[in-house]
Amino acid sequence: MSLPLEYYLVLSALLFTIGVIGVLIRRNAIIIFMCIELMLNAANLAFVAFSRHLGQAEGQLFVFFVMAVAAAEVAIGLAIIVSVFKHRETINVDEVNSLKG
Amino acid sequence: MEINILEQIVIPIIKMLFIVHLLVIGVMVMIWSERRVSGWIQDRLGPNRVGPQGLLQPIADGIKFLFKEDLIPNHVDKPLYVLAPAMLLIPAMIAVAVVPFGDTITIEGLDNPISLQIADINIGILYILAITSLGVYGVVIGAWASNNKYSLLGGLRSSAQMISYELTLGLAIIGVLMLSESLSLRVIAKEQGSYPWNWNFLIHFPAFLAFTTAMFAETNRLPFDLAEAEQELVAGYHTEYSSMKFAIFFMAEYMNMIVGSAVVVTLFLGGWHFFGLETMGGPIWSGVISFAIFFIKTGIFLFVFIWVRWTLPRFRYDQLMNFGWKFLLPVALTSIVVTGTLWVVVTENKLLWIGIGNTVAAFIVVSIVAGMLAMDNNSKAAAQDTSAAPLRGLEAIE
Amino acid sequence: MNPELIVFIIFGAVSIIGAIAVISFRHPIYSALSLIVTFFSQAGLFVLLGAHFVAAVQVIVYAGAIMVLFLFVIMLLNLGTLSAKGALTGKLKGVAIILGILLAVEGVYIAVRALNKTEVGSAEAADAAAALKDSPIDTYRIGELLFSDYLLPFEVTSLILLAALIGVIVLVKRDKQPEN
Amino acid sequence: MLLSLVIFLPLLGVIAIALLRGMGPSVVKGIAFVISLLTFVVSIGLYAGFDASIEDFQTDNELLYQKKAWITGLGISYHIGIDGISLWLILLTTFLTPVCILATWNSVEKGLSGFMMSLLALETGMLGVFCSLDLFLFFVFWESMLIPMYFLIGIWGGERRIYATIKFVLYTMAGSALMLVGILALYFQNGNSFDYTTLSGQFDHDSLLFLAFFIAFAIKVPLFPFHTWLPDAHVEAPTVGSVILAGVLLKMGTYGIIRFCLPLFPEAAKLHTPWIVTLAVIGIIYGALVAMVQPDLKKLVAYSSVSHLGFVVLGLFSQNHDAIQGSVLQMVNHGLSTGALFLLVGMIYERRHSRMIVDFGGLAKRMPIFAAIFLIVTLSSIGLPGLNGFVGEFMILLGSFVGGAFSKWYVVFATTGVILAAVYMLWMFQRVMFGKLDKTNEALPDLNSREIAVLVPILVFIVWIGVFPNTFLKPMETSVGKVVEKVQVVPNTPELGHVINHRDTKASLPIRNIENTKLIEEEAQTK
Amino acid sequence: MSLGLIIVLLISPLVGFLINGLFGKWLKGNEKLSGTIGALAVFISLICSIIAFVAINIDPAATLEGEDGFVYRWISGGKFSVDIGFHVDALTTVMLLVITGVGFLIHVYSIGYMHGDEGYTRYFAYLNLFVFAMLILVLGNNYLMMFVGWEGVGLCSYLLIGFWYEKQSATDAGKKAFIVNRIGDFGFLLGMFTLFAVFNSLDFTSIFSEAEAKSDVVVFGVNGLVLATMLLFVGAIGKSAQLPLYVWLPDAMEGPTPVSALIHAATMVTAGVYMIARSAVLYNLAGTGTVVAWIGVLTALFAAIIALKQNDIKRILAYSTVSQLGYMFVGVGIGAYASGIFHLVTHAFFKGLMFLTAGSVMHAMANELDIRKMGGLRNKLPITHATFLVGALAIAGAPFLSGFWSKDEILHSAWGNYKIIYIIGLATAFLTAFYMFRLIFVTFYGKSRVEPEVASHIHESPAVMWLPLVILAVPAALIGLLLGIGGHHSWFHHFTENVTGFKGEAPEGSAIPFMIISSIVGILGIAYAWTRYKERAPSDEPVNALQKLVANKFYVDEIYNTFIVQPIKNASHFLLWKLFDVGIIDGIVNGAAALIRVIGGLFRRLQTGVVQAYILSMVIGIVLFLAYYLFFAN
Repeated sequence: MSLPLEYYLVLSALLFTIGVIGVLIRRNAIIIFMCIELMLNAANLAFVAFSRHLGQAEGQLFVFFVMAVAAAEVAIGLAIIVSVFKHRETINVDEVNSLKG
Repeated sequence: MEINILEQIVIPIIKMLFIVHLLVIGVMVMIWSERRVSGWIQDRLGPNRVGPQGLLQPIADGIKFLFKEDLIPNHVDKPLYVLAPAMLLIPAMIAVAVVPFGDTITIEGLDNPISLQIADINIGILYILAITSLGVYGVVIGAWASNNKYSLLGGLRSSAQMISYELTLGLAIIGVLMLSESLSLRVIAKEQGSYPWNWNFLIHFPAFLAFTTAMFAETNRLPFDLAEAEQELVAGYHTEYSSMKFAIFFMAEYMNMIVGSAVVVTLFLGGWHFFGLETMGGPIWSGVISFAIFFIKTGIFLFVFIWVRWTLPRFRYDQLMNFGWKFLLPVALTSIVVTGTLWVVVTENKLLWIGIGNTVAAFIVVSIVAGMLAMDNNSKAAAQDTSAAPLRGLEAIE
Repeated sequence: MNPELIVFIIFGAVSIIGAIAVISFRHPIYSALSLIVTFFSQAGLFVLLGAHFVAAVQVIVYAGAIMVLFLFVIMLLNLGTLSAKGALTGKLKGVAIILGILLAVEGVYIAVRALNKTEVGSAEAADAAAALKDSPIDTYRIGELLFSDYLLPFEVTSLILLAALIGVIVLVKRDKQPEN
Repeated sequence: MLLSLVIFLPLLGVIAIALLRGMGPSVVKGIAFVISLLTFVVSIGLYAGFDASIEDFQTDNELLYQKKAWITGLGISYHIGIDGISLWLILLTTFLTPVCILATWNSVEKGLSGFMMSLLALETGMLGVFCSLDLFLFFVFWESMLIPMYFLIGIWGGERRIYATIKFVLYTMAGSALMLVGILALYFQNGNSFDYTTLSGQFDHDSLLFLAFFIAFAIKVPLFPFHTWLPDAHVEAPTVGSVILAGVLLKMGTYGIIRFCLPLFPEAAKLHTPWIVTLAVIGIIYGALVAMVQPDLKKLVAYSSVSHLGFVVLGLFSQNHDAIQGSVLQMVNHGLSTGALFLLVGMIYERRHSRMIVDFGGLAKRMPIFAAIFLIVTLSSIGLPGLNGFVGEFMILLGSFVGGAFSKWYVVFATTGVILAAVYMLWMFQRVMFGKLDKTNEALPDLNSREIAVLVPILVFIVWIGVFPNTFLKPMETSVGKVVEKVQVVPNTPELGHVINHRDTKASLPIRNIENTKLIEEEAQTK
Repeated sequence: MSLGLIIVLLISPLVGFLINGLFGKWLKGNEKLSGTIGALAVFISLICSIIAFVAINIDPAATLEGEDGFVYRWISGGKFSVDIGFHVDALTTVMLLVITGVGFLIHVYSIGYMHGDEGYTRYFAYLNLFVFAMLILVLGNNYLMMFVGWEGVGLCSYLLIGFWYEKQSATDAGKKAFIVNRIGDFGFLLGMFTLFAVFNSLDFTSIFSEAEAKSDVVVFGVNGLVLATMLLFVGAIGKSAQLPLYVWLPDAMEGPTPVSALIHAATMVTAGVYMIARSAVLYNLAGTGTVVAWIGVLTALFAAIIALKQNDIKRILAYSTVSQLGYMFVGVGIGAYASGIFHLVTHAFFKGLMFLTAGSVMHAMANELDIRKMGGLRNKLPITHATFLVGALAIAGAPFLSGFWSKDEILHSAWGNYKIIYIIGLATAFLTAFYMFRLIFVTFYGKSRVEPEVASHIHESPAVMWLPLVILAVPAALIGLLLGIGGHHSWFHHFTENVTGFKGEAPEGSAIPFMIISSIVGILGIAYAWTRYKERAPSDEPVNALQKLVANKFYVDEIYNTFIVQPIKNASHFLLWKLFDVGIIDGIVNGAAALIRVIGGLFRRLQTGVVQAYILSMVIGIVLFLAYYLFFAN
């Protein structure tokens, strides 16, 4: 007997929320970034859960795409962090505010 | 749901215990044979005092490690420092779970034949890749937790190296997977059949070489042991480790070698097959024979590990990276393209043509890459002939 | 008790604890390791959901590659904990947490109540899905879909990766030394 | 196919330059010139293959017409074709580009390859606009052409180039935004298709749609009072930027009017004609008066464009065959004359580094060839009979007067533009060329052979159009006829006021008007 | 008549122009060659003209009309089309003869006159181009071609007036001429539009043949023909320097003197007269000749009055030209087309002659123009004096000289219906005689007031210059007798009346009384001049307001400048450009931009640059949106 969909969705929602909170309260760019990954993962979980719930493979397929995009995003994001660090000696997002209007 | 306690609980537990112990014993044997073979290659004796032919030397070493003081330096990050060896060992141990080390044993009274494999999951090869890729954490965390410059450098090198070669590792087996049309290691081994000319190492010769090389790199063995290069980094990531923690690092490395060899045997060297010998022993004994064949093949391959260690010099770091990205990766990619293309195009004697095609294509690719590099080097040399560029890779990331 | 439920509770609890740990640890290394733990338990949940392939890929991609990169960068930049002086976050931490809780409540509400009203979450959909369950979602099916219906997204993905590759090279490329 | 070749050949040049720019400026220039010349040669093929008797687009001729599905989901196609109206604008574009490249041979100091690439990319954009039969494609080309122009002014321009270029872009974008809305509205009303050829009949809110299109085009033209970007853009643009701007870009506005505003929304066009024509006439006089007092040569020419294009708009909205034909011809004329004027201004600017009229005087003595060519071009701009400007202006005014859909008073006022043109042009010419030679100007060299080679082709066309305008008028006749037919507001007979005696219309035809007679007979038969 | 002949006639000056214009650089060193080419080109045209003239004389039907003159279709639109085509009839040939005849002599004269000038080849190029344009004007078979020539001669006039372009006054005068002419062209253009609106054609043949049938078409609320003829006449006013657009002609004297002779006396300025004569049919139908005549006679009087107080030798001639042109308009206006044309011909010769002699005087006097600085030149310049005297007598209407015949015919014709015009004309004749002989007496008689340094250089012109004078003097004196004897029944009348399509009814009564009256008036004028200027120079300062007014040419230029030119200029500069264009329109545009910038500046505060602030707002948005969607919607 498989578990109801709701279990997974609730779990997914909680993980997502934790990711959001992390993004909001942490100042370290890398951790913020990790939190974003966390959110993506939470979404993935929901995808897979739906996939099984509906018996369709598409859900897993999208997880696959999400992962690919996440990988690309991490690569670029970390490269940006590295170069920001090189220039500013900090990755504190509060201090990196050159785009202040 | 009905649970057959014997078949679903007892026998798997037996298999697990068997394999784990086999691994641990294998490690000891490896330590011993490494030193003996080294001695033999270097025309010296090696350990021969403890036990017959020094066979008990590893046990003695183990006892020594156990009784040494469990020293934890002050400046380290303690939780991670302690955690790191385990993080290296555990993946090595659990990776073996999906390796089929023999055919099946059929015992009367049981509903199903006993498969000589802990778990035949349908994504076996992915599992292997996934688990082995985790090994790097042990190295990295250990290196960082040590709070030591040399360690950190070793850890950085190691992580960069492992990520780089992991790609080759993954890509090289795609050709194999195409032919077997399965991710299950058992199926892959079975598909290859009894005869060596059907085994994948001939059909995917370049991929085989690439995979093997990458496997060397993954296990941090010479000529890829940059992470612990004594002359440069003292002992790399485990500089700060001693006693049993060090021993665990040590064990993990050998365990990785064993698992890697087993995987190579499974993927490329026909697994437990050998000229039909494995089928000759009837329902029970054929399983045993197949296990023996697998065991011997793995042993031979482990010998190759040791052999290579004493044959090739260590790479320079930039050479290592160049080699991985510019030779192995293209070869692995070529293998995929050629295999896929020929699979569709050729209608008769597929395996033969794929084998030939792979080899020829890899040769061409390597020649092209080598030519381009030579041209690049020439122009660079012309530009600035004084730059020896040591440790360029590291410089690039600092 | 349903063994699946037990496994779910274990993995779920681990992943939530891991996630909280990610945002709680001061040092990024610990955060990263916690995140790896979370990913692992998620992989476990995927196995529980019968998505073996996804689970394996999860480990390979997230644990094996992405997090290694994170660690690599953290170590490379030798990042410690950041100083506490913050312009915004200090003041708004409370607000953020309250918002997060609200968001969580809403998410749970969606999962538990609102979903039933939709087409996807309806009982009919579940029944229809049950009929499809005869053919399990294995790697073969995913591959088939990937190379037929979703070929274009697949190729686009590869382009994205290529773009990322080039982007990274450009970003971290060291400027040429002035020649002399 | 040929048409696509013409459109995209310059783009090929862009790629070639991008690849080979390392080989030095002469190679870059060579490629740019050869490619643009080749484009011109190929585009002559368009003329050769053009069948003037077809009033619609040359759909039967594979060389001149192409339709390929592009984004099928949105009903977008790669749909290009030409008729007698766009033919000449295409040829004008392909003709002016090599001339411009030759003219700018030595004047670009920095970023030569970028300059040439922009120029060629601009050519593709402009050609695309004139060829597109798909609204979406049209819009894509329309916008894409802004980018190279933005660079041309913004990088290679004068001191206030940033202000000018942003003004230019924002003005145009403001119009384009409206046009985009119009295009989308048409798209939904046309059964989710962007195909121009299927657009017909009455559209909902056609008055608003007309305005959406018209304002975009009016800004481009530029019609008074949307013209203030033009003087700034011209003054700051590099010489060839001004040439292209005046020569071709402005024509896209008038082209748009004749291609979209008139045939698609005839009722709305009729409704809005009074104020549009009022603006056009104001533009004619206003442009001329303001041009008269400009101290800066380029500004003077820029304001003269406002005046000249006022004539074109007047002609277009007259809904009279002759006037519209004159307008189309006048577009070409203005491209040649004003283009040549800008080239000439650029040439003395290169020598003297000033565009202020007061800095000159007596140049005729030192630079007789320059003076002669300048005079001819000036006269062409004034509209002296025997040169190109006259034919167009005359047809516009005559057509508008005789059969215009508005009061003759408009034409009377517009005709004063003829006087004013002579005033500001000759005054400028006098102050620059005549009088005592200033000491600082004594060392100015006359035109060199390259510069003469740049100008002579233009002069040839200036005289050619003046003496044999029918070469140009004939191919556009049926196409213009179709537009007029679509407008259908005014019957194609001159308005004679109150004709007291009813007479047979055929008898009143000019004696030699054999072709026309035939046409009318045919029309009568078809009806 | 063959089309080929006409084409040769037309092309020849064009070829001369091209040679001199394009290869001027190489011809520069060789004045003789350049001048010869120029003169030769016109000479060929002259030969062709004579052939054409003779041909029509022999066979009046040997004209080139309609289809025969067709060369090629020039412009064709939907409804409108016009050809390049020629129309040659008696009127044309007369004009051709005047143009090429006087033109040729002036070319020859110029070879000497322009000797040593820097722009020698340029001069001949322009002159040839002028002849070409003038030929187009008279040869064209439609109004548009006429307009082409019309503008072409205007251009050449512009170029030749401003020939010495380093002189500010010269270029000003050229520009003025062109622009004032443009004002006339404005009328001409509208006239053509009206014609086309009425006739659907600009072709002479079709217009004239349908004129009667369409004489009741209304355009613009007015009778089409009336409107067209009046508008065309505006063009003529401009070109032929009538009131109020005459102002350019006196200034045009800044050009080289032969140019003044050819363009601003003999040919170009008479284009208006030609045009009206050509359109005689229309003017007759429209009945607008009266206006023409009135404008003409007022101009004649007005210009003659101004001429009274002028001291510049060329300007006096210029005002006299304006005045005589007025006579011609009187002629064509009252319907005596043949007389008008007759006066045109005689005037071309004697006025051309006088300008050339004036040039000869200037040549001798080192370009001195002020007659107060001359005097007593009779002895030093005998040939010049003699020829000038012939011209002056001719214009003053001395019996049996050219002017006597032609002017008398016009006055005679005017007597019938326009008695006031007749009287004004007679007064003008008196004034004409007076100011002409004032000029002669002051210049050639009395004491020499020549500045000493100039005096020593005074010499008679070279043969290449005086020979044309002498040659021209003969027709200037006798052509009237030749053509005009017999008055309204003369050969010339018969010849030209075929063209004008108007059988001018001979005025009532005999011509002889009129001749006698005219002669007396002329002689009185001469006598009065003799009494006043025999010995003394004109005084420098005008003594009373009237004289001042006259001496300052009624301040017409000043009025135009103050009330038209300057206001337009200032308004354009300050009101239109600075205030409206830069201030208002650009102000709105830039103001819009500035407004957006201000708004943007307000919103800018929201951009803290801290990523988390953005995320926070985003999350707030998400929370609120979800809350609404989940709990409040539906």
